[in-house]
Amino acid sequence: MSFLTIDPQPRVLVQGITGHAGLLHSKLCLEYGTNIVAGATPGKGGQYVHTNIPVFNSVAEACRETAPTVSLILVPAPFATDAIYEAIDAKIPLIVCITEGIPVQDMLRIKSVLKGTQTRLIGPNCPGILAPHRYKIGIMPGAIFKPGSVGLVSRSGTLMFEAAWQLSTLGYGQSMAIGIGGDPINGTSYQDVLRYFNEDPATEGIVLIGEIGGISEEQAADYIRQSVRKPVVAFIAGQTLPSNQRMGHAGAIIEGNKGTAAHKIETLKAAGVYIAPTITDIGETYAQAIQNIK
Amino acid sequence: MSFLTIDPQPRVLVQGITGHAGLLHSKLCLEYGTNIVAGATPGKGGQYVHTNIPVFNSVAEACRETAPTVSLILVPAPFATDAIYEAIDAKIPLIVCITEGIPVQDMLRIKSVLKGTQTRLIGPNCPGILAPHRYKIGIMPGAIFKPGSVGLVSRSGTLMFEAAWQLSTLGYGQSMAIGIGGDPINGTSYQDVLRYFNEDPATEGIVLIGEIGGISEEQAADYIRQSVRKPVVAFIAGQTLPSNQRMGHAGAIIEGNKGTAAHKIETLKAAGVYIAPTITDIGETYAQAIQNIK
Amino acid sequence: MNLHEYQAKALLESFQILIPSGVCIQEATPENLATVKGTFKNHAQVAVKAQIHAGGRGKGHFKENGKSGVQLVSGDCLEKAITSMLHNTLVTKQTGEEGQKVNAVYVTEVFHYTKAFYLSICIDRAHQCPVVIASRQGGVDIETVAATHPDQIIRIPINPSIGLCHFQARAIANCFQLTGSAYTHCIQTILNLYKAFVALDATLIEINPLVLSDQQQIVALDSKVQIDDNALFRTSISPSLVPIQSPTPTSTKEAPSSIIRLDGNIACLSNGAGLCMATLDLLHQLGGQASCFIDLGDSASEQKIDSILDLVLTDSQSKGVLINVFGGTFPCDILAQRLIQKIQQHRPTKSIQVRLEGNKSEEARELLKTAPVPFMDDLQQAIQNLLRSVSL
Amino acid sequence: MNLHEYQAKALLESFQILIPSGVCIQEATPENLATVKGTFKNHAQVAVKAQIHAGGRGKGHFKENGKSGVQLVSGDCLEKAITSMLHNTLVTKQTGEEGQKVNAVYVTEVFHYTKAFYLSICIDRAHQCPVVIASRQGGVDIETVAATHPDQIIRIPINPSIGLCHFQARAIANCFQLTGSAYTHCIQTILNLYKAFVALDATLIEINPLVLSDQQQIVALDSKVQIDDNALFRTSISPSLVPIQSPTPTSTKEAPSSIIRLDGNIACLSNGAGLCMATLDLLHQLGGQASCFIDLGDSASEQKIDSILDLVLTDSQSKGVLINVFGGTFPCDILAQRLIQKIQQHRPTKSIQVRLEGNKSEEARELLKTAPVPFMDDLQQAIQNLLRSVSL
Repeated sequence: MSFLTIDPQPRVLVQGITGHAGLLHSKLCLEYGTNIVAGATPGKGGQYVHTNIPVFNSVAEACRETAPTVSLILVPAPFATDAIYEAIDAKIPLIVCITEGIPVQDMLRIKSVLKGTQTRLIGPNCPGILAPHRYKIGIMPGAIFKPGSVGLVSRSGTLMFEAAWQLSTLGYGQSMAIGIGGDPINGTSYQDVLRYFNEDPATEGIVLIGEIGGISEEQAADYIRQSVRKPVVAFIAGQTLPSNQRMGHAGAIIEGNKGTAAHKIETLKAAGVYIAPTITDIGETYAQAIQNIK
Repeated sequence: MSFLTIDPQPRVLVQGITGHAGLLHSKLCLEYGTNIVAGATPGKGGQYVHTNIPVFNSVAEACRETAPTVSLILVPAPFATDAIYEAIDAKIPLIVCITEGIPVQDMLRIKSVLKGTQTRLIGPNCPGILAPHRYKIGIMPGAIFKPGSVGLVSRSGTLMFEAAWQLSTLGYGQSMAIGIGGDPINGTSYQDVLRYFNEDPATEGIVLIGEIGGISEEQAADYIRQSVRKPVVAFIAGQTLPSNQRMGHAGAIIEGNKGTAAHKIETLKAAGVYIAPTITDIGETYAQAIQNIK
Repeated sequence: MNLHEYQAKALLESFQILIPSGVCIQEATPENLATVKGTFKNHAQVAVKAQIHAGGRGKGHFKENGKSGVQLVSGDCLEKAITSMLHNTLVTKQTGEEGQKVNAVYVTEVFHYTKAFYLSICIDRAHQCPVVIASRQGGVDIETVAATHPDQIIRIPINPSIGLCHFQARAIANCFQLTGSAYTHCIQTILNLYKAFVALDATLIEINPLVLSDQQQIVALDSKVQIDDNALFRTSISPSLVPIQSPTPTSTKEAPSSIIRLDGNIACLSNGAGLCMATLDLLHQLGGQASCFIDLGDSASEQKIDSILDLVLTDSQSKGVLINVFGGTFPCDILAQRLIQKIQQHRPTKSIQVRLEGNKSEEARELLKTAPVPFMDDLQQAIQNLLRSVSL
Repeated sequence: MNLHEYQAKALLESFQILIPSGVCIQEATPENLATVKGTFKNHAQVAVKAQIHAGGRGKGHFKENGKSGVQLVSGDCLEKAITSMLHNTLVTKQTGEEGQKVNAVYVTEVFHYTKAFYLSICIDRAHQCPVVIASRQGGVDIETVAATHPDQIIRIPINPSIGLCHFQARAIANCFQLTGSAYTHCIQTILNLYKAFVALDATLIEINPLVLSDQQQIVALDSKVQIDDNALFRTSISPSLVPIQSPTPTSTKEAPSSIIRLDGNIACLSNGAGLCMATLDLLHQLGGQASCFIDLGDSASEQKIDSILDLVLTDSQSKGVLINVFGGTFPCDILAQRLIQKIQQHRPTKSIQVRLEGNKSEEARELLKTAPVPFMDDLQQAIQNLLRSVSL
């Protein structure tokens, strides 16, 4: 992902650009300033959308003709797994998959295939990534983001928007906002993003938005404790809900008492993370954290 | 594989030790001086073979109790794929699979799984590896090998024996003999072994035994031209036979005129390799090659 | 998607996993009762089991008659047992006080066995792979075993590119301390179970207990199967297996615009699972209790918004309504517009607080200026207003 | 293992791949002929195709009557065409002069089509994955297309952990320049073909031509299927599909102890494919010609050695016998002992040269001291001795 730092304006391919979501969001991304170089939809090759964006039948053709460095996937769920494999096969360095509803066993296989490649997948079921006033590769409302030095990462889309809005309102712009997605298995973990923010010279502090279920916040806490030397603020949603119980006894055996909001908050605190107690305190908590180190 | 250089006496597990081939060859390996620490056969756990070699029900148990660094697989073909996966799962650094007759599609999957691991597979359908007067992890006749500085690598078992016998007879002992096996898809390529010999300080020259079919000798030639700085002698069997035609037109399209003995010899020559014209000239050709550089 | 016991067993049977014989009844018609009696005419006793999406049925009771959700009866009492369950409401440790309506009853043979094991396959999120969990202590609360005898539980991570290997199935059969034909049949059963897990796009298959029969065969005595909702578009499950009563939702993640019922008096309307949960958290932290919470999702249609507003504005359990939406793709102005119209239509007496931000929120603010509901900038303030008027 | 056309097609059909209707006949009985005539009674013409394991049948000829291996005939001439083929010997470019005996004839409809493509799946050894090869130039010699129009051939490597993806099937359908229902049916056919490749443990499936029918459907007009011999223990192929005549062996690798017939006069006996080939090479380089070569394999039983020695010592085509064995597991002394006994038994007049090395070769040397065959240390010398006596 480090190429995001050095590439000020990635070349973006939109898979599914001719669909409803594809047309809408590629237009919004263009308006935000994103350099969309091509679209791909099977059977629609030869068309142009948004005046001059060429559409290709396949990702391979789009790559040959336009050399994209990022693929934004906006295809419906039943076709998204294939779209991801197509982008991996074309050796696109970064895939941002917005699509919600990819079967979890597909994601297991995708993860296992990604291991042997140079491709990074962000998502699925995520709002995408945004570098304020530079580019938006996703579906977030661009207006709430401002340029600055906060690295923002979230599983939830709307909570990422909420956090960005609070930060921007208080004058804390963002270096980059990355939605990793809410699915049980996703391409990029908190830890991957934290590593990027930790090394990114444009990032001074980090805001991590989590929620109950799974143990990815606990894994993030481990990494923060060991490696992150920038202030981190976290908010965990679902504090008054029972932990996700979908996996029944078997899940409980695997995850134990991890996965509850209390356990996540405790682990993050122990790793030196500032905790925003409620949803309305995210901006304020960051303000305090960043004052502390100055 | 580099740990073979630093580990003078690997700890060997024999999978399938209680079968006919397992009992016979583990005994011969022991007699040669190999440090066999355990055997594994499902359902035979608790027994001992060859007086004091413990047998376990699973590789995992054998690893817990005896910490082997190499697994020698001598199980029948229908069970060999599972045996390889079991050894990979137990994170054994080196697997030497003697078994002949593993389905090629199993090997494709095994190769794809090996990519994400630290395990190296030698074989299948190979005679194994032998370090003269130190250890034998395979089924070769130990008496024909002598200690020395020739790195010997071969797809064919009997041709490896023939080459070792000629070399030993002429006084050129071997640093290590490695049989990579004759199957279309195998765990370790010539190139992998050449890299090892090229870096191994105990190896002064290399003898490569090839045969018609596939393009692995051509790939080896590429690597030799680019990277190997020790004299290499090669012999290619099947010079008067047509190239392997099993794959019909499709195979011809993929491999073109590669695969013939003539093409292999030409490519190897162009890479600076000394060619033994007939089977009886391997030792003599090596003698000339090694004289040349001295 | 949760499946009922009888549905799960029918699926497992199609993957060559042995199950006790059983018949499912959804109506106590004379024909159905005759079928059941015929099937079990040589059995001194049968088990009658209420089909709900919760555990603890044996120790649970029916609101209507106090009877248990699992009854062992002789042929004479079969009809009575069935009618004591069908269309009544079963309360167990896991259903909560409201219980679950029973729309199907499963009658099975009383199966004799010599040993009981635990076996499940689920997704390990931390290691990002399927995992098989097995214990030779089955038929009991496995979480207790995990806590008290962790050494009696084995977990086998599966490489999804290879699937479950024979050596892994052997490790489980060894854990169960089986030998001979039981060992072989157990391995085959485990391999079949993993095939079912993949083919059905399951997120969980739990067999508790998995038993060893007198004939040294491995039989799935009870089973729980969850299918990935995201895979239903391709899962070849007969439509008849789709649950006849909706499962208890425990997550807002899986079904956009799902409605979760709770015990309080404030209806919460939000978009996105994270924002829903965070809003609920804040409501609770400020002393409120939600009557329900509804996830509008990312791109609700006007029709859907209307039906949700109808529900919320007319709901008798809700004294107040809290709307907290952060528009990404979702346009706040449409919501404001529909809200204004629905308030005019229903003229609700409840207190309503609205906080909208993001996409088209300025337009929404303009629209709401003329409406009887205030547009709030501050969520805390909105909730406090609401709590004040609800407590009046 | 090579399958006959009719066997390959039956297998493909079981994977929902369309094939022209056809009937296979192994004996020209009145019943069989009636069946065929009945099946094609509405067809003005049918194709009668000799079933052998080699291509070029249409341009080939029968030794007995000069007719072609593929004949288009009307119903009247059907019987004549069938009997012109059955049990006769077909010579084609690929069979060599000796030809192949025809034990089965396949009668199929004459299929009308609008376009012909080439499609195959095989193993790419260099890249260690399955590869799909496709061309919109089908029904012709594909190697010529590859040489003259390489741009008209696409090769798609498949990740064996994922299998063939939909986007890859689309790329092929695009290469065929298909649209509409033909495009969709082509994609489904390709996905089914890959399923067959994996399920059958095939090493090659080649469809040439794959055609587009008048009804916009994709049909496999001719097909070649090779099954991995190593996988036969698990491949669920009906025993009736096992070839009724053994395939022309082109590799010594696959079948231990296989016997390859050649045109010369010296029988070569060796162990291991590599040593067999290298021995043959040296024989040729020194001016000799082999009559056959036999791979004893690594662990031949005494019985097997005996039967091979029986064959070699009594073979009328062989004037000389060259034995070159390097014992690894194989014990040279057993071979020496059996050879001595078999020479006593058959008292052959041919020249025999023996070179043994490796496992138990010292013991073998001792045994052969008393025998009428010399134990040679030098293979070159042994061959030269043999050539001298054979030429006498």
